[in-house]
Amino acid sequence: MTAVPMGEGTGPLHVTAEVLSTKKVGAYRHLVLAAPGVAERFRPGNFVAVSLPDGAHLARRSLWIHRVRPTGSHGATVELVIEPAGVGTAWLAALTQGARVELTGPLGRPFAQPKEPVNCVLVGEGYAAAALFPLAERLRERGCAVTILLAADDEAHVFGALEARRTARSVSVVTVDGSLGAKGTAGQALPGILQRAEADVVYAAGPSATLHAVAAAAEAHGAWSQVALEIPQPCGTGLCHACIVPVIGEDGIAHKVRACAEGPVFRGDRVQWGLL
Amino acid sequence: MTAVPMGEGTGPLHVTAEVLSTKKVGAYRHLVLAAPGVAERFRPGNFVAVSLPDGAHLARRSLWIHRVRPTGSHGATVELVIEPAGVGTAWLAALTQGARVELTGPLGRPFAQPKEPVNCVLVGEGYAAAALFPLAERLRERGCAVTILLAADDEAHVFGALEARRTARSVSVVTVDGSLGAKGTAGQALPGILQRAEADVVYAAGPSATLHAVAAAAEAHGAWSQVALEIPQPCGTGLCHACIVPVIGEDGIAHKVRACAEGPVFRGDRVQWGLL
Amino acid sequence: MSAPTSFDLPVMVASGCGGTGRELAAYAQEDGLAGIGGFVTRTLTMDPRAGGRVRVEESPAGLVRAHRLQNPGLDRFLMTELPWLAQQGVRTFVSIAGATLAEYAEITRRLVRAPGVAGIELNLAVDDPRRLGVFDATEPFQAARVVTAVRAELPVGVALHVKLPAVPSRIATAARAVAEAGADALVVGGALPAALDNGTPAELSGPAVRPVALRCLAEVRTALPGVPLIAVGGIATADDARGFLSAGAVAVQVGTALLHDPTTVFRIASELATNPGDDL
Amino acid sequence: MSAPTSFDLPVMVASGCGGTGRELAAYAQEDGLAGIGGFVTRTLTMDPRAGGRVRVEESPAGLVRAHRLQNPGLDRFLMTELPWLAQQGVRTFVSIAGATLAEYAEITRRLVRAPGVAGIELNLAVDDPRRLGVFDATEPFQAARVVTAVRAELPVGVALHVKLPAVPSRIATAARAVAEAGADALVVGGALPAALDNGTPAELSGPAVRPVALRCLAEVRTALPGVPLIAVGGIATADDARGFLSAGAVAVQVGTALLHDPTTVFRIASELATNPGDDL
Ligand SMILES: Cc1cc2nc3c(=O)[nH]c(=O)nc-3n(C[C@H](O)[C@H](O)[C@H](O)COP(=O)(O)OP(=O)(O)OC[C@H]3O[C@@H](n4cnc5c(N)ncnc54)[C@H](O)[C@@H]3O)c2cc1C
Ligand SMILES: Cc1cc2nc3c(=O)[nH]c(=O)nc-3n(C[C@H](O)[C@H](O)[C@H](O)COP(=O)(O)OP(=O)(O)OC[C@H]3O[C@@H](n4cnc5c(N)ncnc54)[C@H](O)[C@@H]3O)c2cc1C
Ligand SMILES: Cc1cc2nc3c(=O)[nH]c(=O)nc-3n(C[C@H](O)[C@H](O)[C@H](O)COP(=O)(O)O)c2cc1C
Ligand SMILES: Cc1cc2nc3c(=O)[nH]c(=O)nc-3n(C[C@H](O)[C@H](O)[C@H](O)COP(=O)(O)O)c2cc1C
Ligand code: FES
Ligand code: FES
Repeated sequence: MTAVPMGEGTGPLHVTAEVLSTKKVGAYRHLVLAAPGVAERFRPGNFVAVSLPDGAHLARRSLWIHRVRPTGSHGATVELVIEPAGVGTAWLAALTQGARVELTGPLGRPFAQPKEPVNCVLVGEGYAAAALFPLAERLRERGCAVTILLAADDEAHVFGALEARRTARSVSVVTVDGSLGAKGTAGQALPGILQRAEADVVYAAGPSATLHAVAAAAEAHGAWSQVALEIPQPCGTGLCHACIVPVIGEDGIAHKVRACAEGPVFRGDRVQWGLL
Repeated sequence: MTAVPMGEGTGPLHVTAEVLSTKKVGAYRHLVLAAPGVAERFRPGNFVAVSLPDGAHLARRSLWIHRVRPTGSHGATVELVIEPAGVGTAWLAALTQGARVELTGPLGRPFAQPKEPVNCVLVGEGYAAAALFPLAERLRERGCAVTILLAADDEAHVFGALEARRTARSVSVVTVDGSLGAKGTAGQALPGILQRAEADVVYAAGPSATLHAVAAAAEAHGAWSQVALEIPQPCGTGLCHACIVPVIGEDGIAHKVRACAEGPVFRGDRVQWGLL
Repeated sequence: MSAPTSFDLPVMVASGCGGTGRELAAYAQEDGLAGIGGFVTRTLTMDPRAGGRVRVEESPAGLVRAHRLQNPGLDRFLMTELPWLAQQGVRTFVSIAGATLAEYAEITRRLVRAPGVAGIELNLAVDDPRRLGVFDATEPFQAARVVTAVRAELPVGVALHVKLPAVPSRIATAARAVAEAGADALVVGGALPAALDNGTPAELSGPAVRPVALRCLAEVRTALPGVPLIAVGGIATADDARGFLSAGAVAVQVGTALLHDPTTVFRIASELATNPGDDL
Repeated sequence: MSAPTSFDLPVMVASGCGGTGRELAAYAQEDGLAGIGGFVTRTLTMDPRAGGRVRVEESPAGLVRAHRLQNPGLDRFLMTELPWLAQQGVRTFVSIAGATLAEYAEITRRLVRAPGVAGIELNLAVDDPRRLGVFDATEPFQAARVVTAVRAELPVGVALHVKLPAVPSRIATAARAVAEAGADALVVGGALPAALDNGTPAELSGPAVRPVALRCLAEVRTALPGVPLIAVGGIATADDARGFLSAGAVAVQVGTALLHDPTTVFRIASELATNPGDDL
């Protein structure tokens, strides 16, 4: 694994992004933003922190970067996938072309990627699956065999099933209500998939409970796991120390680290799940 | 003069209005709103109090009702004329068709209207001229001779010159920079106009300094005056007691009254201008 | 301690935020102002206080108000405001402040002779009382003396509510003193000492102060679990109200929110009547 | 009283709002963190305080934070955080709190031995110090004792700033006591005691509290015209900063605004450098 430290010229930026386009994708809203400089510094697993403009809401809203793309006119673009859940995500989902969004990014430590071409299983639940697609592409470029498992409550909340088939060797879908793919949860489906894929590494993004199940299944299977945690992040930039995750460090000692700064991607076996 | 008391069924309403259309008029933005019930209760000199929706700004924004019109589909509509000056007026000016606006109205005591057909001079400065047009129509309906004086800093800020010509027997315009009409202020032009019009009553809307000058000119000429005062109104509904105007009551005794509830229209000779 | 106030209608208008009552009634539902838990008047003093206009500025999610206790004085209130409230059947709580203990007693005597007073709300939360020429009740024992003086004049059936300064570190001590002296209920939370942009002393109210009001409530609730508490400060929605009620308040007062939308107090009252919330 | 701090760069990062410094530096202009008036660390105690996570909730125009003084402890700070700040030339003010007067002195002794400490900011504004196991400096004479204890350990050239509780009615008295005991500058304003939605004690910060901070400044400014005052509380724009400076502060600290936009402190600093405002 190579850790990717943030060096000079690769740190985050605070910019005013512009909405280039927006469309509905199942239960989600998919936004394409011109965010000068942010796309260029992106690595899979990074997120952005958005500022609400109303003066009444001060905490940031963290969102996975789904994809970055070079475009002709606007430099590279950044894509987000929004599930309207509260005031901030509803505001984002309602934005129209030309709207401006203050954001900081790319933020967080990205997924560590294997040096060798190994077998990788990527598990994404709900919108969080969005974070895995750029990773899947890089892994494929490195010659890894990529298997994707998408999970959600129902069909509308499965993100990226089509896109997954373009990137991955094998794709599975599970939904709690069985409306798409097999009926069940990621935790239930994973052990079988890990075996079939002869997985060396498991990457996952989604709710903590799912990540915990993924980490356990990976450990049982003898694979490394890298999980992208969503802990409430008032600032997203490492300033407020409010997104604490209890981990066991390389030194075997328990530490409290910031999800936004030392994470949000962690080794599954390092997280003290019981204390989260 | 008939005072128009607010009786049952004629009081203000708090409603969610919808923007039906919006257009630029000189330096101003002209909004047409569907505001169920508000138009029906309107009398000339009334205003509405708008609530900003951002959660950060709590004080109301008061705006003269420029016109009400019966329409086919939406019941009667209410028209506002906005000069973008700060956060609230800029927000209003930027609204597009279909936007929703929380407002309360109609508010305030309207202009008292003469029982007899007398000679009336109406003085409006800047956007505030908007408040005078419905009055002009009612006065004309009552057989009054209506003269209108519009004042502003420059041409772009003269509101309603064309419309004035449709309603009034005689229209004068003055601008400080002389870009439209005579060069000068309302206070300078008024004495001559009052004489030519043989004015019995003067109505005015605009900044306090202008209203003071109008009241003085009316008194010198021997006419009644009715002035529509703009005092900062945090609530506009009479609840907060922050819009105090010092007046001399009918009893000859000094009182402090609320501009939004006991005004905003006052007899010019009753206002203690020096204490404003 | 007697508890003549019933709090089955748990939503009231906060002191100074409902005009004379008449203006607010325009936005009420069928029962008018009588349909809510109570109407607290602006704070009255024996003599009128003109003291310049109330100056109000906006601050983020708040209003900042420099007031100098502007009010029409007791006589004018009794003559021009209370009769209408009484005639409408409004549960009127008259907020008062006095220069001396004797004045407090005198104001009370005159108020309870008039019909239509459901209770008195002692405003012991006046910011900088000396500057405003009001009896300084900052120290708990002085607050207790005011309560004793007023209590002595109160007939059965007229409630005594006491509004305390919103200083979390000191409110429990003050609350204990006035409760022991005979308050029927305490009003906790409220505006915070602040300043206008130009430095003039003023008070901050509105949603901005809500977390401070919640802390005040928690402090008094813990120290005096048995005393009825009325919460005030930043309440703007039925959810806000439910939060304070489930934190132990028997009623809430709505203030600044009414300036932004005069229907707030009626909407909250009817939403609570329909759906009081989990814990209630 | 010596005044070793120069305030020609009048904009600082408020305690606890700049991470370890490194994270914030990413958003700085050319001179990095060294280009602004100062960086105040989060409050450090002798021993690490894990104490659960800092819990932050939004309130209107504010953040409410339950913290229990979470910090890595003095040793770890000296080992992993201070050296970087020193190497970058940051004017570092270390915020501290102690359990006893002896501990305050001990922390100070150890801090001033390390290179790179421009000053100490005594956090005497801890909400409910007893609950958090911190020396209770609520009473002015106790606050003065802390200042005396720390002052005795300070070499020339290391400044002593003292942060006071944001209680307008009491701040002038506390200010006088600590100024007389030898504080070089006072930090006035700051977070207000509040509660999370579930009632947990917490602190309210952000633009919501700005009018209260302004009042705190006015109170101390009037009482002690000669003492340098650093204002903090709700400052989010250059205009806000100019307001506090023209009300008599020698410098301002920016806190919560950085969480919303990490460039704020740098933008305010450079806007002030370009256009300090009418009165300055
Ligand atoms: C690293 C990371 C990446 C994320 N990526 C995405 C994404 O790509 N798409 C997407 O739709 N959502 C994503 N989320 C979740 C999203 O940030 C929250 O749903 C959002 O902040 C909620 O804000 P709101 O105003 O809509 O909801 P509200 O409930 O109004 O928010 C109130 C407060 O709680 C915080 N909060 C509420 N729920 C969450 C949550 N689940 N996680 C973190 N903070 C929360 C908010 O930031 C805010 O402070 C991500 C979260 C994290 C931590
Ligand atoms: C009775 C009345 C009728 C009005 N009619 C109109 C109209 O038809 N068209 C129009 O464009 N404007 C009108 N105004 C002025 C308008 O209300 C203010 O310009 C507006 O409130 C400013 O708000 P803002 O957010 O744009 O400015 P900001 O400067 O951001 O407002 C800050 C605060 O100051 C108050 N305020 C600022 N300027 C004024 C002012 N001149 N009068 C009252 N309050 C002020 C605001 O309400 C707010 O509380 C009227 C004012 C009154 C009192
Ligand atoms: C315009 C206005 C006038 C007020 N007048 C009084 C008053 O006369 N007496 C009093 O005790 N409180 C007064 N208050 C304070 C309120 O009663 C209330 O305690 C405070 O505003 C906090 O509640 P809120 O945030 O809901 O407004 C006033 C508040 C406002 C906004
Ligand atoms: C996340 C966070 C952490 C804080 N930590 C501390 C701290 O450790 N010590 C301290 O004295 N103040 C601390 N504060 C308070 C700030 O230093 C500041 O006094 C207060 O937040 C008011 O300023 P603001 O409104 O600009 O944030 C903290 C504030 C926040 C938001
Ligand atoms: S969210 Fe503020 S430090 Fe992580
Ligand atoms: S603006 Fe509130 S009473 Fe007039």
